[in-house]
Amino acid sequence: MIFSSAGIAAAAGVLSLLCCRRGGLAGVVGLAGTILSVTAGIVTLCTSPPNGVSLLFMLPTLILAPMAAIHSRAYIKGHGNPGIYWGFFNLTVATMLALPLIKEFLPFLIVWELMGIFSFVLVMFNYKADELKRPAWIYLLACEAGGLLLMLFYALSFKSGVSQELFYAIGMAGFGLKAGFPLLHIWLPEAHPAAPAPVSAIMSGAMINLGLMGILVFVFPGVDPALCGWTLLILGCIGSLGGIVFAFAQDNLKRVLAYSSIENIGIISMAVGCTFLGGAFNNNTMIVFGILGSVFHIINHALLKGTLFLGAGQVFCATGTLSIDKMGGLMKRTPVTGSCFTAAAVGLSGLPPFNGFIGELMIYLAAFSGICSGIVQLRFAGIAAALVLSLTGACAVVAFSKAIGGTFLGEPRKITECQKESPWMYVPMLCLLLLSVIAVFSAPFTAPAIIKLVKTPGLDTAVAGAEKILFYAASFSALFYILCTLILLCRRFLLVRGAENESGPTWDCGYAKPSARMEYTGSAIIQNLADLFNSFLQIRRKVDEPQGLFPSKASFEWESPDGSERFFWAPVFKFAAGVSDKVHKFQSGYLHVYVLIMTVALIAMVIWAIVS
Amino acid sequence: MMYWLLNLVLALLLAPVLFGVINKVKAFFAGRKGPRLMQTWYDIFKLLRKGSVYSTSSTWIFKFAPVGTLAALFIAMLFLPLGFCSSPLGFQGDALLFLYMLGLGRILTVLGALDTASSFEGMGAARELQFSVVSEGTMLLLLIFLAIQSSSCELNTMLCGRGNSFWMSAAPSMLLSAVALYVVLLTECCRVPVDDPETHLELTMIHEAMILDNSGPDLAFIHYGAGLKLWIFSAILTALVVPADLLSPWSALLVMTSGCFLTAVFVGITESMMARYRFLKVPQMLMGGFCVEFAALALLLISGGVK
Amino acid sequence: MNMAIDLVLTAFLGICLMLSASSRLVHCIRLVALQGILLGVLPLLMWNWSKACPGAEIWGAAFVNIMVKGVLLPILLIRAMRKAGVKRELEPLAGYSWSLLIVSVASALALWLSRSLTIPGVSVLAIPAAAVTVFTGLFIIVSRRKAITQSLGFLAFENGIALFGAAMHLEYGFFVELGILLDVLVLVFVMGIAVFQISREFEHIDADRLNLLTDTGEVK
Amino acid sequence: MVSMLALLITVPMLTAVIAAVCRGRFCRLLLLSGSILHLGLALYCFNTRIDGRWIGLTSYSEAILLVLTSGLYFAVCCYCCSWLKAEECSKKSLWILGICLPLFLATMTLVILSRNFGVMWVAIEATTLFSAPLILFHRSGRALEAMWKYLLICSVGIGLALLGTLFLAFAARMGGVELHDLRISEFLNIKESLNPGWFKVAFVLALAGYGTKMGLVPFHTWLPDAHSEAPGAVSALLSAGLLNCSFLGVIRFAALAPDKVGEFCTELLIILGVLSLATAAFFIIRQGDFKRMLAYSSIEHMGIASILFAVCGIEMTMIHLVAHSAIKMSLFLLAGNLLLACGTRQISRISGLFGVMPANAILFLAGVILICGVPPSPLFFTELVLLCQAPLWLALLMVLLLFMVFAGMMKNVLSMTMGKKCELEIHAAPAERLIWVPIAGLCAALAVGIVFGVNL
Repeated sequence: MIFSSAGIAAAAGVLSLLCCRRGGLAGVVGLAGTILSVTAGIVTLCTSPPNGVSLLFMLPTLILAPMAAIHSRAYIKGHGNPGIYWGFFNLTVATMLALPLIKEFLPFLIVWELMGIFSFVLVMFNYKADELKRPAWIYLLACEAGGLLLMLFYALSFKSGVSQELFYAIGMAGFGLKAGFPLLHIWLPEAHPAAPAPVSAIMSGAMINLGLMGILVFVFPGVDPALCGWTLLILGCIGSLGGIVFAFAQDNLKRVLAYSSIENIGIISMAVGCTFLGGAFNNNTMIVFGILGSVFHIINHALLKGTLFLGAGQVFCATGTLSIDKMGGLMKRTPVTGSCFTAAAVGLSGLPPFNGFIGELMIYLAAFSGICSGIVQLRFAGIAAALVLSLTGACAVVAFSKAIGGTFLGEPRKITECQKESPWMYVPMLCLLLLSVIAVFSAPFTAPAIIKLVKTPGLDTAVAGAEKILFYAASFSALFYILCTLILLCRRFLLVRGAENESGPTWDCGYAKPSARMEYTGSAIIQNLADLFNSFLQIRRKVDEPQGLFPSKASFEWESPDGSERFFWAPVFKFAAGVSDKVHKFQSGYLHVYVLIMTVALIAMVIWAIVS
Repeated sequence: MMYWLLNLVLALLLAPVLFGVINKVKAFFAGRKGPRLMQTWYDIFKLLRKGSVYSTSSTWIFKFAPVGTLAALFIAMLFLPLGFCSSPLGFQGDALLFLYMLGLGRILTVLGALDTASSFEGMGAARELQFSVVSEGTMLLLLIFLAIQSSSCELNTMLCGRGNSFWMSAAPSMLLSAVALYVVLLTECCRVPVDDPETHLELTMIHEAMILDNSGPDLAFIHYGAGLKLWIFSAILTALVVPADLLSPWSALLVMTSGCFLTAVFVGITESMMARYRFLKVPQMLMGGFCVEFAALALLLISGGVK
Repeated sequence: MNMAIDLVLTAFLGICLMLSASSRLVHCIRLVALQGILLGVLPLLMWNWSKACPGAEIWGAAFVNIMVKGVLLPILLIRAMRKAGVKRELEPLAGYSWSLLIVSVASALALWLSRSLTIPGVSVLAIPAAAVTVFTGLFIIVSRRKAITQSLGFLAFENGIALFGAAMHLEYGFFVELGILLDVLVLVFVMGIAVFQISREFEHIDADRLNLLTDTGEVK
Repeated sequence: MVSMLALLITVPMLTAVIAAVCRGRFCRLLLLSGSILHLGLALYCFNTRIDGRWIGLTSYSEAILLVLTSGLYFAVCCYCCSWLKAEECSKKSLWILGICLPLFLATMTLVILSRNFGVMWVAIEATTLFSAPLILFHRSGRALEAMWKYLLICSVGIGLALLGTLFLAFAARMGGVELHDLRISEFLNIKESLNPGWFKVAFVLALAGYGTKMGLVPFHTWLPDAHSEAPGAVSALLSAGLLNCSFLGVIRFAALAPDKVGEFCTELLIILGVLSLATAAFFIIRQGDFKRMLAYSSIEHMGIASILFAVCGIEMTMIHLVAHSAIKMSLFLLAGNLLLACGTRQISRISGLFGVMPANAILFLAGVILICGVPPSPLFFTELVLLCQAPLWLALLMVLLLFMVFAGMMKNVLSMTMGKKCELEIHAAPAERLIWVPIAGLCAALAVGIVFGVNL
């Protein structure tokens, strides 16, 4: 019964693969398959909830899969072969639904690598573009490297005399590759812009958490909690700060969202780190707040990031580009998408009225209970967590205001014509937003259920406290909505008696005819902050100043490629290529050299045989 | 509870008057008579009666931004222990809700500014975002400082529940965090060293630039919001500095309001004595505020002035 | 009787030296043929006539050996040489004086190494002679330029191995011996065809100029 | 029953003779009928266990190899039927193909069935001889060069194997046992009394000899040239069939190792295996020609097979060889299709195959993913078992090398299949019809993988 949802999804996948000749049928089968499998999943969860952490990690997939399916019905029109898309879409969803339910490691590893392969096919769906080769390759390498490390992790459990740290490090690296830990995240900003928007919505909303789930279920049981807590905390801090700083420096809308996924997974691992640290020093409030923080943040991130990526998909379909500096003024042409995108972005940067804040509040409280606990280790962890969380929150505000300002607000810059938004695309966004609003108000009631799920004893007092806090937070969000409507109403009816509002061009301090080129682009908004962080960002600028009295042309281009890829991975791969070039010299084509090598090797082996 | 409500009403009424006080102080230093104390109220009433002009390139965000900012600031107001009596609405963790409400107000203003597609508003928004990163960090360090002192996360206990002994036990760190809070106040309320409210040269504006295109009731809401924000920060400053456990409710009310007006006077003095910082020096000042607060925290931890 | 065996073994050593020194191809082919004949004769010499005269199998093996290695292979090689129009190995990679020096040093080394290795019933010269012949075969493949000389080198290498078998008095069945000889024959036949086609395709049969297939990146 | 086995060898020889007589007219028909007959016979005597003087079938692994080789041959013949129609080739080369392919099969069967070291040596030498002309199918200068190198290096290598066999006989004599002919079963029962010193030298020479045919690194230099110049069908047979038979030679020699020497043999096998894995990895990374890339992947998998044999024993190696042969055969056939369609082997000049010939491109990508040991393929399980039982340093090194191989191959395959259509004019129609045999190969490999995975 448990694997029914995964089974249905897989069957639907295979079915739509078979009828990939007739696109329409494949689309219907695929969509129906996803929705059927998700309902089956929800039914199984309600009737016989599997215990432990896995239930939680199924939730994001169950939420996002149908939404992405509805969105992709309109998204892939005219892109590629719908049969293949729907087939592998359902197969990926099937693997993601099955993974949390598998307990032993070997089947888990097999389904894990299958998930990598199926999602790889989705990532390279519009294979026609030449620049898609590199992201697809990098994504496949990340999946395979993760798989190999996990194979090694499985193998190490059989070997005796293996140090605990090595065993732990390889497990962390294997799952960290999928979860996007600091140095292992380079595939995320490459794969997400390349993949179709609904796929990248599922990948960043649900698939990344499975990496973290893998760590919790398979790597941590044997290791002492303080070590796990500290590693996750430090990785989380570096990941979130690094992720968000790179996020606001990107020009491609989906790269901004990809880096913000890295930041959010950093925050989630910080929360889990606080939980383990709390557990190590048995500080109950920290455990409860840590658990609630990570659970809420996972769900909220899935909801809000899903909306953002679907919004980005709609923007791509409407304008054909994702470069923030080229777009603008989309709020007027695609109002619903624009508003949903803005709401979700505000929510994801942790600001109150939306559910993003609930998660962040819980993590802050976990940090603060660490600070107030008086244990030196916990205090420093709490200070670090709180400080990093606030800095990332502020930078997230910068990144998302750039994304919203650049794409949706103001006048359209280079891209002037844009298609109408199709209901298939913005209806899922509205549902996800609705769910996130419901999440805010349902938080106090779901909190005790979540804590009961984790089944650690003696947390009930702290849970009561948490419930009260959540109730307050939800009520103040409601208060914000009420106040806004109140002010709007009174402005609408009480104040304005007879004075009508006219409209005219923006008063630009006397400029007669302001044009779109005078507008502040996305990269201009963050230029000050980018200079502040330049030693970390290392932005690559290409400037040719205007020469001569009457300069004919001048251009300024800048891009901020991924730091760890430029300074760590690229040199490693270059070194390997260098070595292989030298090794290639041996196959020089001369028969004499070959026979000489053979005789020398033979003599060496004979001498070794005689000697040993 | 009753006294807190009284304080709240008082705050809502007197908030715009703070600007009047600042202008009066500046005028006094410049040998001028200066505008009336209630000038801001008159402006607000004038604006409320006017119709507003909306630019063709702006959307619903531009219309919603002032309203949202005002609502956010009002909610932020509710958690403060105005008049040194703890606010009934306070809960464990409201300090963070307070901090993030300010953040919400900031992002709504920024989005409203970007919506008008004007280069000056974009410039103001960009600068505002840059300063907000560092000032939010400093504010959080301050909250951590207070949390360590009062070992709780509720604004009421943090500000008022620390008892009188904290000045004796942690005087240097208290002083440092007051200075840091003052720097944050100057940045958040856009006073002189960071941004000059009276300037007419758009290139140098930050906060004023963001509200260039607002008119009518929106502008009124914004001015009133700015007043509220100034009142909030001065209230926190006074609560931080003044150990007011032994005061009776009425004297506490008096001390709080005079404290706020005193801060306004102090801001006026700094404005008349200092010119605006060069644009590149502002981040250094902010970083300075951040480090001061960090030093205060470190001092507190090392000196062990902790319960 | 072992005096005759030692004579044959020293003849083998001599042939190796001559092989490494001669530049004319026909001369080399005759030397390899001589090696083949000696190989055929050796088992007969090894047989202690006093006990019993050897069975039909031994005679058959010796006869086939001589016929194939002594007669058939040289004919094939000479025909291939004529078709390819090659008379002598002009400038080999290692130079004749150098190759002579290397082979003699190798034989001295082999003799010195194997003096400690006394095996009952086998003359002391057997192992070094086989080793030197094998080494010379490999050396010719490595150091000569023409394709035909390389196949000659291979034949010498093959004779070295056969010599080891014969000298150690290991018999491994008549059919297997026949199979080996058949293989070598067909191999030389195919090599002959290959040399002919190389000469037709490339107008030269220098093995070192046959280096189109490389991995070094630049496409020839 | 020995007559049944003898039939297995004589049937292909018969077809060769008939093909020679009728000078390549109904060559396709002959090939197909011979292969069907041979497959039937192989399946018939799958579980007969008989140990004749010259030929016999004693162990389960040899039976598997027999059925694998003959199944492979049958698949290649089906492919040839439709491929020869598409490929315009001269009458003469068709004639040579008709003769040499069945003979090649006959000699490979003889290698598997032989119970005598001498007979095995003769058979392996004969495989070299009969496969050499097959490489010359395209009559180009490069094919000629590949054939010459193939002939010379393999013959020198096989000569060493003969020397090794003689040393083995000598080791038996030094151990005090007088043997008249080199029967394997006799050697097995006098295994303990072999003189260890001489046996080590014999094993080294045999490993060098059969390692040359198998493609272990210092002796592998002929393999990339021969496999990339030969036509698709022949290189499939070479890579999937011949390498396994030569590995069988090494296995039979290693089976004789007395325990004192056993540790030395496994050490030598592991070193050569790791060496070939590493060299193949570095050669695959910057490879410009997709057929050479597949050849190096064969070298890599033979390296893994030898490590597997040294560490885990014969069953794992057999599964690895079966899986590798099935997948490599379909990959080489697909590579043949690509060469037929695009006319060039340069990876840099080919791109956008998904658009032009989707079936071949998808199968090629799937094949390469399977050969790199990703779960559905059985290679994943064998590599996993190897990692579990190998020492730590070997496991770490293997994971790094496997990742390098995966990175190199995927970069090449993705640059060929994805992107816009390249400027080469690609006539894809004939190639698209030739995909049924590769599909069968891949499905067989997947079936093996799933069956093996379930009961692991």
